[in-house]
Amino acid sequence: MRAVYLDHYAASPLPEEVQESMLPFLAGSFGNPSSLHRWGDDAKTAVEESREKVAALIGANPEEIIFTSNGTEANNLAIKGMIAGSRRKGKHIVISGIEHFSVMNPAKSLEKQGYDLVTVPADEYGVVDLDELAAALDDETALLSIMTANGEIGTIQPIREIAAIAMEKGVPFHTDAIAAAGHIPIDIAALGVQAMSIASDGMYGPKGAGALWIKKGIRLIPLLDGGVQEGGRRGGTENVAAIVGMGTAAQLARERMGERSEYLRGLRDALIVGLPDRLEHINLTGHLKQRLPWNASFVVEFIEGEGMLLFLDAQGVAVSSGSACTSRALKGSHVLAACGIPPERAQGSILFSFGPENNMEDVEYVLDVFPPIVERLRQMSPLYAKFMKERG
Amino acid sequence: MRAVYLDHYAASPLPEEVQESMLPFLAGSFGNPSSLHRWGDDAKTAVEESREKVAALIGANPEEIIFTSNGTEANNLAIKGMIAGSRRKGKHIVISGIEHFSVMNPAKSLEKQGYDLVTVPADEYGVVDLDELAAALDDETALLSIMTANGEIGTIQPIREIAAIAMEKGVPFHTDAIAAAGHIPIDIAALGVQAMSIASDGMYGPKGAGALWIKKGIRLIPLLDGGVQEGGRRGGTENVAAIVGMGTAAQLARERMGERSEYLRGLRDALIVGLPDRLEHINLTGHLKQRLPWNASFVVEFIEGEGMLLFLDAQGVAVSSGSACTSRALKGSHVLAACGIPPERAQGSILFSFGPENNMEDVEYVLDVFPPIVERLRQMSPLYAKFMKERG
Amino acid sequence: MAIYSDTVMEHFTNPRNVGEIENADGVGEVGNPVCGDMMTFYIKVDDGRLSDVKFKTFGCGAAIAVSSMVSEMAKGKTIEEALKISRNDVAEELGGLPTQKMHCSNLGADALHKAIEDYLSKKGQS
Amino acid sequence: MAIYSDTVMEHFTNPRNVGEIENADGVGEVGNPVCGDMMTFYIKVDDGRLSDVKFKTFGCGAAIAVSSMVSEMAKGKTIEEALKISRNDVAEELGGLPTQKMHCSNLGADALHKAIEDYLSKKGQS
Ligand SMILES: Cc1ncc(COP(=O)(O)O)c(C=O)c1O
Ligand SMILES: Cc1ncc(COP(=O)(O)O)c(C=O)c1O
Repeated sequence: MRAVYLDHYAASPLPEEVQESMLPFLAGSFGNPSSLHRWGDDAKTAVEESREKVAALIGANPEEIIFTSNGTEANNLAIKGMIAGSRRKGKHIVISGIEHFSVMNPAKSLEKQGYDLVTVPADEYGVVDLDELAAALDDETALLSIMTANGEIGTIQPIREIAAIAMEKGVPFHTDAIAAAGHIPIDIAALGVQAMSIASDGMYGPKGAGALWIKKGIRLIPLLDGGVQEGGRRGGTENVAAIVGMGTAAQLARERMGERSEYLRGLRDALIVGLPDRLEHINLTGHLKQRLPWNASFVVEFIEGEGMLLFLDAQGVAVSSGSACTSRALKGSHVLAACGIPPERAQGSILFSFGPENNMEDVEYVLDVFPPIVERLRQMSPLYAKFMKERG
Repeated sequence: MRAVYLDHYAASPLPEEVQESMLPFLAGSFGNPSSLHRWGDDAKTAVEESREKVAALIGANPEEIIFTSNGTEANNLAIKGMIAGSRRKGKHIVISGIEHFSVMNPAKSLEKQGYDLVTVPADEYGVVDLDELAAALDDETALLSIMTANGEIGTIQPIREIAAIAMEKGVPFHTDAIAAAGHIPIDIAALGVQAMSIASDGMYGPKGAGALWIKKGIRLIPLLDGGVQEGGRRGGTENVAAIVGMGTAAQLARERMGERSEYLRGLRDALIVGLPDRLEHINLTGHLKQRLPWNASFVVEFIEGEGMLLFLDAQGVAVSSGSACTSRALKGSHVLAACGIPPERAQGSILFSFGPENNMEDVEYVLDVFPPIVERLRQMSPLYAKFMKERG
Repeated sequence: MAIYSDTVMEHFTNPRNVGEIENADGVGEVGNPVCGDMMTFYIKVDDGRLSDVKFKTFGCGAAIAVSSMVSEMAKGKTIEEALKISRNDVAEELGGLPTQKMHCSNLGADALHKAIEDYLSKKGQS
Repeated sequence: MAIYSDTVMEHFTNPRNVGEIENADGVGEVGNPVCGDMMTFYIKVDDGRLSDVKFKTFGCGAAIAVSSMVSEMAKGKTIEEALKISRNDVAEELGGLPTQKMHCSNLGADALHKAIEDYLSKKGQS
C-alpha cells in the first residue's frame, strides 16, 4: 500500500542534511558548550554557528536569539517573560482568537494572576480584524501577541500593518511565527515587531529546539532560572544536537524557500481545486490567497474528523483534524470557532499539510481514496440522511 | 596525544545502545505522539515505553513522570510549580546552601516575588545540617528542596532522614537527583520524598530530556502552558528522540549500576589516593565515603583553576573547575563556599569526573601530567612564593 | 490506530446494521453533533423480540463501533434482555474503549433503550 | 581554548619573564586572590630605563598572558614610555581578550605602573 504522509503540520521527516549535521553531536562531539576544553569548544562553536543561521533566516542579530526546547517554550517565555519584565503600567494583554494554545494558555494563566486578557476577533478567513485590534490597544496594554500565520487554516496575518498599529500605540508586539518561519520570507526589521517565536520542527528541523528572538533593549524575565546559558535568559544544558539540526534546517529554508514553496503550492492547489470537484459540501477554511504554501484545510459537512482519519490511515494516508473527537482535550478547534464555523461543521475538519517529499501522485491518490471514505461515512450519518430528506 | 575525557559531570559520550535507540526517531519514525495515525502511534508508543523505563529507575508510577527538556526545567517546574500549586498558607521556601543554580535561582526568583527563602548550611564535607534543617521547617514552610547528591563535590545527602523530618513537619519535599540518578540506587517510596528531578545527560543519556517525578495528589502548576502533552502538565511537542534516548539510558543504568559504580569507584579512588601522594597542598572536597562513585574533586592551593584546565587541555585531558575565572558568571563556586572553603582556596578547584569509558591508564596519565602542571603554575604564583618564604 | 482495540477497529471498518428501517416500530436519537457524537437507532419488534436493528451514527471511530456492536448485541434479543444491555457491556464486548471515549462516544446502549421506549410508548398509546 | 587568541595562548603557555628580582628597584602588587587574579611586578631601572621586568601571577590564562605581554612591552622602555602602556594596548597586542576577561584579568599594566610608582617614591625619598 502507498504511504502518503500529509501531516507535516504535526511532524516532518528530516532532510538528509539535517540528520547528517546532528549525528556528530550524538557521537564524538558530545561536549557541553560551557566546558573549557576542546569538547566544550566544539559544542560551543556548533551552537553559535547555528545561532547565526537561525538569526539569518529572520534577519536578526545572533545575540538576540534565545534557544528554547520547542515552540511552546518560546511562546511561554515571550508572553510570561515580557509581561514580567514590562515597565509599562498597564495590565492588559491583547491576543487574537486564533492564537495557538501555547500563546493563548500562557495569556490565560496571566489572566488568573490578575491581568486583563483582551481577545481580538478574526473574520471568516481567519484574518485578524485590524479595526478591533486598533481599538483594543491603549496605554493599558502591556503586550500584544498575534501569530504570523496559523497552521491549522493556513491564514497569513498582515503583520506589518499590525506592527504599525502597535508602534503607533507604543505597545510591544510579539508574533508567533512557528507555522510560518522557513515557509514565507520573514524580515523582522521590515515587519517592525519586537519579539518572534520560531520552532525547529516547524521548518523540517528536529524536535527539541525552538527560539525566541527578542529585540535588544526589551526586558525579559527568564522562565528557566539556572546557569548563565543563553546569556542568562534560559538556563540548562543546551540540546546541542537539536540546536545544530535547527541551524541546518534554517539554512536549508533560506536556500530553498522559493523553490519549496512554489512546489508545495502546486500540490496544495491541486487538492484545493480537486477535492471540491469530486465532493459536494466540502469547504476550504482559511484565506484563499494569504495562505501558507503547505496548507490545504477543509470542513467536510455531515461527518466527523476521526472517522476520516481512521479510514485514511487504513489507506496509508496520514492527516489531522481539528474536530473535538480527534483532540485529546475533546474540544473542537477554537481556531475554526473564531472563524465563525459552527461546532457541528467544525467536527468535519480535515487538514492536509504538505512537505517536500510529497508529489503529485500523492495528491491523485488522495483524490482517489478520500471521496469514497466521505461517501461511506455520510451513508452512516444521520445528519446527512436528514439533509437529503429535507432537500427531497 | 592521549585524549582523556574526565568531565562527565558536564557531558558524557552516549553508549552505543543509546545512540542506536535514538536514530530511528531522527529518520523514519519522525511522527508526533499526538497524531492519530501510524506515525503518531509509533512516536507515542516510544514515549510511553521510555516513561516506563524512567519510572522503573526510581521506582515510580509511569503516570507520575513528566518529561521536560533538561534538568534545569525539571527543577524550575518543581520549585515554581509546586509553590504556585501549594495549598499551604506559609510562604517559606527552604533549600540548602549547596543546591544547583537551577534550584537556587528559581527559589531566588520566588524570593523577589515575596516568598521567604531560608538556606540551610552544610558542613565542611558538604552534608546538610539536619538540626538546622529541622529548625528551619515549620507551618510557614511551603516547600523543602534538598539535592540527593552534589555533582561538584560528590557528597550524597541523607535524603531518607531529611524526608522523615519533612514528613514529621508536614512539609512537601522535592529532591534534585540529577547528579545522583543512575549512579546510586534510588527508590522514591523508601526515601519518602514527594517530587524528584532527574536528567537524561546526567546518566549517559542524550541532552534534551529531563523528568520530574511528582507524587499523585501533589498540586503542580505548569511552567509551559500549551497543548495537553504530558497530561497538560508540560505543553509542547515532545522531543521523541531525546526521550527515547533517556529511556534507554535509564534502562542501562538499572542493569549496569552496580558494575559501573564499582568500576568508577576504583578509578576515582586511585586518583583520590594518587594525587595527594604526588602533590602537596591538595585537598579532597566533599565527603570521603558518602560520595558519588564518579567524583574526584579537589582544591589545589596557591593556583587558580583555569590555568590548570588550559594546561591539561593542552595535554589532552578534559576536566572542570569551580573557580571564579572558569565560570562564565565569574563567580567562585557557592558550593565550595558553603563547605567553608575560603574564596582564594576555592580558586584552585578542580573536578575529575569519571565515566565508563575511562580506564586505569587514564588515571596514570593524569598522575603523570598533572603534578608538573601544578608545579609550573605554582612557580608563577606570588601566593606560593609568599608561602615558601614564610615557611622559610 | 493504536488507541483502539482490534475489535473496535473491526466494527468501525465493517459496521453491521447501518441504515434506517422504514416504518420502524421504535426510533431513538441521542447526542448532538455540537458535542461530536450523535446516534439514531431504529428497531423492528416481532413477538417481543428485536427482529431488526439499524442505526445511523455521526461521530468518532468509537461511536461507530459502539453503534455496530450494540446493534449486533440487541438483534434477536427480547425487549427485556435488550433493555439490560449497558454501556459497560458494550465496552467490554469491544475489548475496551479508551477512557476519554467512555463517556462521549459510548451512547449506543442509550440510543437503543430510547428506541425501545419509543416503541413501548407507541404501543401503550395504540 | 577557543575563548583565547593564539597570541594569548602562546604567552600563557610560554610566559616571558616569570620570576622575582632580588633587590628590585620597584615592586607593584595588584589584585587579590579572593577575586581570582593577583599580580606582582618587579622592575630594575638603569638610566631611566626598565632594564629588567619580572612578574609572578596568580590567576586565569588571560591574567598570565597579560603579565607576560606587559613584561615584554615594558622591558627596555623609558619610565615615561612604560607609564603610557595602557590596558587597551596590552589587550590589542594580545590579539584581543574575551570581554568578560577585560576587567578582572587585565591588571598587568596597573601592576607595572604601581611598580614604577614604588620606584619613583623610593627615589624621591632617598
Ligand atoms: C544537581 C544538578 N542539578 C541540576 C543540574 C542542571 O541540569 P541541566 O544542565 O541538564 O539543566 C545539574 C547539572 O549538572 C546538576 O548537577
Ligand atoms: C503557530 C504555532 N505556535 C506554536 C506551536 C507549538 O509548537 P511546539 O509544539 O513545537 O511547542 C505550533 C505547533 O505546531 C504552532 O503551529
